[in-house]
Amino acid sequence: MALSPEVLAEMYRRMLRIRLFEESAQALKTEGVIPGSIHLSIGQEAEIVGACMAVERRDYMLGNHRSHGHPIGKGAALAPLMAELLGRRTGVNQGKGGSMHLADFSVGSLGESSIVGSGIPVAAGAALAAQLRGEDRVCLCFFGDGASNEGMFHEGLNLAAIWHLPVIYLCENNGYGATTSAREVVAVTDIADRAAGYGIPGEIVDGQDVVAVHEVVTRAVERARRGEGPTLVEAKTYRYDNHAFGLHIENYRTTEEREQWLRRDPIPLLRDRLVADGVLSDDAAKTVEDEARAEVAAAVDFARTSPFPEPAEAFDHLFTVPLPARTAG
Amino acid sequence: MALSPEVLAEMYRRMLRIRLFEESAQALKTEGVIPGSIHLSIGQEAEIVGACMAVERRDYMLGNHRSHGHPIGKGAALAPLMAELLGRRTGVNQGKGGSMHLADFSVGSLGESSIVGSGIPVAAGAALAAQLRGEDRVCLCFFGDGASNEGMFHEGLNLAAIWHLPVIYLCENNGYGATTSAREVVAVTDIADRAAGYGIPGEIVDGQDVVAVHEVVTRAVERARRGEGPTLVEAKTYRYDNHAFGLHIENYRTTEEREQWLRRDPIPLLRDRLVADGVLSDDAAKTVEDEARAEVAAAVDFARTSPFPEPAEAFDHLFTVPLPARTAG
Amino acid sequence: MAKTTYLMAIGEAMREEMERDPSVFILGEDVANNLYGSTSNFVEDFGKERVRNTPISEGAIAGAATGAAMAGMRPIADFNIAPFMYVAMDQIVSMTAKSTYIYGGQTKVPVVMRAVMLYGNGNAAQHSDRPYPTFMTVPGLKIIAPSSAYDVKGMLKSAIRDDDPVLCFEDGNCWFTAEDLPDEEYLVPLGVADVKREGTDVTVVGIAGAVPQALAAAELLAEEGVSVEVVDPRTLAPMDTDTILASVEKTGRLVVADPAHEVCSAASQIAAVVAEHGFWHLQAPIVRVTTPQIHIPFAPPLEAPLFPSSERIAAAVRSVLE
Amino acid sequence: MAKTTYLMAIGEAMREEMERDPSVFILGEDVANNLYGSTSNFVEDFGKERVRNTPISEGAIAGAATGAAMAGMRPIADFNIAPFMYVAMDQIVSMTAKSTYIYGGQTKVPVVMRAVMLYGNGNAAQHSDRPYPTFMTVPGLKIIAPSSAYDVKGMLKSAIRDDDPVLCFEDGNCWFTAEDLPDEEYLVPLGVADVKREGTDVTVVGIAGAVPQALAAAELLAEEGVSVEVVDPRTLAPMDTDTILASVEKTGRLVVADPAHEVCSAASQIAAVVAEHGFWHLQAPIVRVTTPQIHIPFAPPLEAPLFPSSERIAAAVRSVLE
Ligand SMILES: Cc1ncc(C[n+]2csc(CCOP(=O)(O)OP(=O)(O)O)c2C)c(N)n1
Ligand SMILES: Cc1ncc(C[n+]2csc(CCOP(=O)(O)OP(=O)(O)O)c2C)c(N)n1
Ligand SMILES: [Mg+2]
Ligand SMILES: [Mg+2]
Repeated sequence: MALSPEVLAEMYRRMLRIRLFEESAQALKTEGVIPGSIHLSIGQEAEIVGACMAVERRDYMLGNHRSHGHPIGKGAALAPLMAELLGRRTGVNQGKGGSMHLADFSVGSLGESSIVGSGIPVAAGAALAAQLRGEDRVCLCFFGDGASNEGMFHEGLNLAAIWHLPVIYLCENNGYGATTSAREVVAVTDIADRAAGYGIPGEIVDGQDVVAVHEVVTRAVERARRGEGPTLVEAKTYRYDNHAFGLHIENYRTTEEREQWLRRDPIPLLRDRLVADGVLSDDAAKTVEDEARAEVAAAVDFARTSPFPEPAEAFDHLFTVPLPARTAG
Repeated sequence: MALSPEVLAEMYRRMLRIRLFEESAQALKTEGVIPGSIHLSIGQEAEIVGACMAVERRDYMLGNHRSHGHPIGKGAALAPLMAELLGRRTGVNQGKGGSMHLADFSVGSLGESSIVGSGIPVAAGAALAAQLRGEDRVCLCFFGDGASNEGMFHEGLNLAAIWHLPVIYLCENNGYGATTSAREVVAVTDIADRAAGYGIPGEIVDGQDVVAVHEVVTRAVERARRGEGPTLVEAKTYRYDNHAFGLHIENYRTTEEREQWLRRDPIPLLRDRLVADGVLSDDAAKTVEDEARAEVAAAVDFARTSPFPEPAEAFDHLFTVPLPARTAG
Repeated sequence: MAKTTYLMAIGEAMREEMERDPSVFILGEDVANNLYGSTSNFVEDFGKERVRNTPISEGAIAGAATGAAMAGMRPIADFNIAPFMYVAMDQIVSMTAKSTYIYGGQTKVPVVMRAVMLYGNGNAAQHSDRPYPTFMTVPGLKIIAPSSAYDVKGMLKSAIRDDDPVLCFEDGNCWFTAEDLPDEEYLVPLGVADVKREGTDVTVVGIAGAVPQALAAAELLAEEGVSVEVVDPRTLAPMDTDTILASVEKTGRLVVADPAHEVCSAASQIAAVVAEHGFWHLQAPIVRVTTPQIHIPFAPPLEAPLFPSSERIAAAVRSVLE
Repeated sequence: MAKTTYLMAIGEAMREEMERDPSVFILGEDVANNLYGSTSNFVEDFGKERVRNTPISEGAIAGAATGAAMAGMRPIADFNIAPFMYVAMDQIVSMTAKSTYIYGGQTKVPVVMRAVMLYGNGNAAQHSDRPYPTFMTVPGLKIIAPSSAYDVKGMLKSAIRDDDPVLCFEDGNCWFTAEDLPDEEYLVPLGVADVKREGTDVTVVGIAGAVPQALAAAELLAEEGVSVEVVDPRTLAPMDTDTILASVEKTGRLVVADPAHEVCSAASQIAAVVAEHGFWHLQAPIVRVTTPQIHIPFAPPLEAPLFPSSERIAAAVRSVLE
């Protein structure tokens, strides 16, 4: 089923938002106004947006340490995300979480966890809740090639499989953990092959092609909505930057490899295709770009001018219902 | 390669030892002289002995909560095992471990752990030690169908696979966890299929046929010794008794199923075959049986007449090298 | 009024809450088969959807319970025996305990995680843990360790209704203690200690299975003319230390009996709080009666002396009266 | 003599022991790529066999290290950041810590498990843990938390030679503190506390990164005429409490500064030991300066005030002198 021009344009818009958001984050980090560490998803925008746009707002989503882009892919407002990066009270997590936990629950996020692989069983649980209530809701769970070596991957996928839970497990295989090649530490070439251990479909898709990702994930979503259970989707992709900002170890990748992947940068790839197919005129594309740029600039402004939380706020949100206050202990 | 009559007779001897040891344990538990819980391997003797006799004494082995039989399979003396069950100082673990930890390091055991699945990565480590030292030593690791759902299964097999570690992972698929059917909780029918997730061979074998198990495990051992890495072997078997002594829940299995498996009781199966093939005369078989019975009876005597450890011994073996004694803390 | 055991009380609490609230469900290994006797007829009455056997995948149990809770359900995750929680440690610490905070209150995590502590029965070092202190080091978890049938029923019901994660450590040595429970529904609030016996000479704080031992010690000592006040914090985190401090203010002496290993135990925490905030009321050292910092051995003659008994508690009380 | 940072000292300790003993090897995520700078040129000098990148499989790292140790090697397992140890919790507790005991001494487990504690740097709740108290609840582990370059080098070398499992918690806030280290080889024994500064009025026990803060507080207070003795236990389990008790006997006053969360902290344990065994020497309440029992928030204005600082320690010292 061909995608409408509106959907394709929206894909382009969201991918651009992510790219520009990340570039701003990089600049702000260089400037020193972002605390902690940041992990950029530049290069991975197609798999993020292709997957996120295959689900509905009501559907759940989980991300990880490299997930600035995922709430954006699912339609979140940019300003509270950017403010969170800067640790401001107006941040989507009120300054409690920061870069590794950017999570906008209003668009269906159930969190972004910086412990590798930890979201995988949680996603099964969210899907279980939907199943138990008979709701038409799926859960889309992102994780990396590195995460596919965690025990939680195995336990989560097995649980989702036996209970036919409506989850889409999307492995963002960018070829590397922090500085370790998947070839060195993942015993299979295609992580999708691991689906065989759970009796579920394992699909491989070109992660630089937003339409291809959208198609494969859409199929997985339909399967999930039909009650047939989870799918493991492996999107082959690449991160163009260091594992984390400022981590200058690059001895584990070749420049040729990077250049090869840069030639398949998902953003020009999509733009060229949309223009060539007459979906967007050059002018229309330009308008989308300008709008995205303005949106991100506004988010940066909002973030910069937002106040920090007060120290006493550190004590909020430990519990939803605090127990009676006591002297000590 | 056909097995020699001596080896076949030894297989029968060890299987009998296990069966009789377990029956004595059951009687002693009924009598009340064994503390804690015991998990019997009656019905699984063929896969235990077939696998253990495919490795050498120098090779490592790990068992689990249901592993009275495994050290016996590997040639351990019975008396210290029985004494351990009774918590005596002469026990193989000096009374510290009991039924769920019967481990005789002198025959290559590296322990039997009662945390489901926990031995799997430890086995990879032992094999790594052998590999690093260039020793011709493999590690045989037993675990159940239930354990194949633990994260440690996944992490351990992946690690063993990427480093080509000399391990044989032997899944004793007796169809059930404690009271839960593998059909209900293991997403695949054949656990051997999980090998695909690690790019290693996965073999299925009739666990009631000691010769078949021996053959498959021998192949896996040879592969490991050649430096080609681990194999996952799934032995289909059955435990005839409750999950644990005194646990009278049996609503999860049918009597028909049990009867069907009883018809393939590995001990008469082997005896009949040996007698039919002329490997053992009826008399010779009888002699083996009498000897095994006498050995187990002697072990029981030894255990019963052994002293308990002194309370102060509880403080031994916390560390190999205790730090300087302090007042407190 | 009917005599109800601690074990039965656990089942009653879950049953009542499952009847009351359709978002409550149970998941865990062998729960549908009623392994320990606390879910008799649950499958018949609530169906296998709400009484779910899981694979032996403790991390997935914790994670799935957490995810379901974040998505609006109220799961009760049955971990079987307490040390199996270690297998799920990261999920419990990083996800269950931290999500509400990290996301700035965008989500709540109303999950109950239950496990029994089996000790003193020859189960050896891997099955005999009393690991509540391990989890007390982690903020964001409410932790309860009831010592009576009345408390376990009322507290477990409160835990199931609570909007935060609650770990419930049940003491196997209390399983078969029975008492008359009210016919009408009742709740015991979380975070409120209970004075189990009033006294004037020495405060004994007991944790979980040490509470009945402390009460027995108090009986013994009463015959010697010593009046012991027994306080049960019941909720270990966040703990009602006010009640303990008030008792010490009255008695001037404190013994803490805790079946956990000594180091960083609940007993150590209570002693530290009193040495800081109740110091000026103390007339004697704070004595802890705990399990020595060794693993639990299998052989009964080795294991039996290790845990706080009424004799050990009584001896400690006598020592602070010297 | 050359100025060596704490971080460099870690590398030197591992390098010297790997040169000395071929059974020592390193495994962990990204270790071959020298992620944090403690394994510079290790691959070149020792080869990838002995400096092994692992998958992101913390349980397998712990388990494989334990198995290799049981089979006669001396692995150093690098867990990267301390909270990642939770993922391996069961392996560490059930296998690493318990095997020697359970098997009645048939095996030893000479493994070192290292991790850095990163806190105070905007790493948020999942990456900022100081989890040594969590592990102190577990018997069978030797636990060290060095606070200086000298100590970390000497203790890590002792740990690698030790026949028991040693967890080494390194403090990221000490990484770049430098000092002159001896050119000749030296060891610092495990289980021996160090009096970092002698004093007569108040004992301040500091843990890990709180030691430099305590020393800074002592400087401040010296100007006010207060003589502070600073004790660093260095080994947290089993702990040299004798040295602490001896110091309290001299000063009569105790403050414990510990970057861990308050509840069941090392500070609580030390306070409990002193309230029990040093009570009669105490002239004031034992004050703990710890991190409040909340998760570590991301925003710097929220995070910064939470940890023990020299100011907070000094204020606590003044409070026990009132
Ligand atoms: C349990 C755990 N182990 C280690 C880390 C450190 N770490 C953070 S990201 C990362 C690499 C993750 O690789 P992958 O899953 O492929 O995701 P990517 O970063 O490539 O997106 C590592 C090792 C962590 N955060 N959590
Ligand atoms: C981590 C952990 N979870 C749960 C248990 C409780 N338990 C003991 S044996 C067992 C069933 C194990 O099934 P399987 O692996 O198939 O081995 P089998 O008992 O069938 O030999 C369970 C659930 C345990 N000991 N450890
Ligand atoms: Mg990756
Ligand atoms: Mg089984």
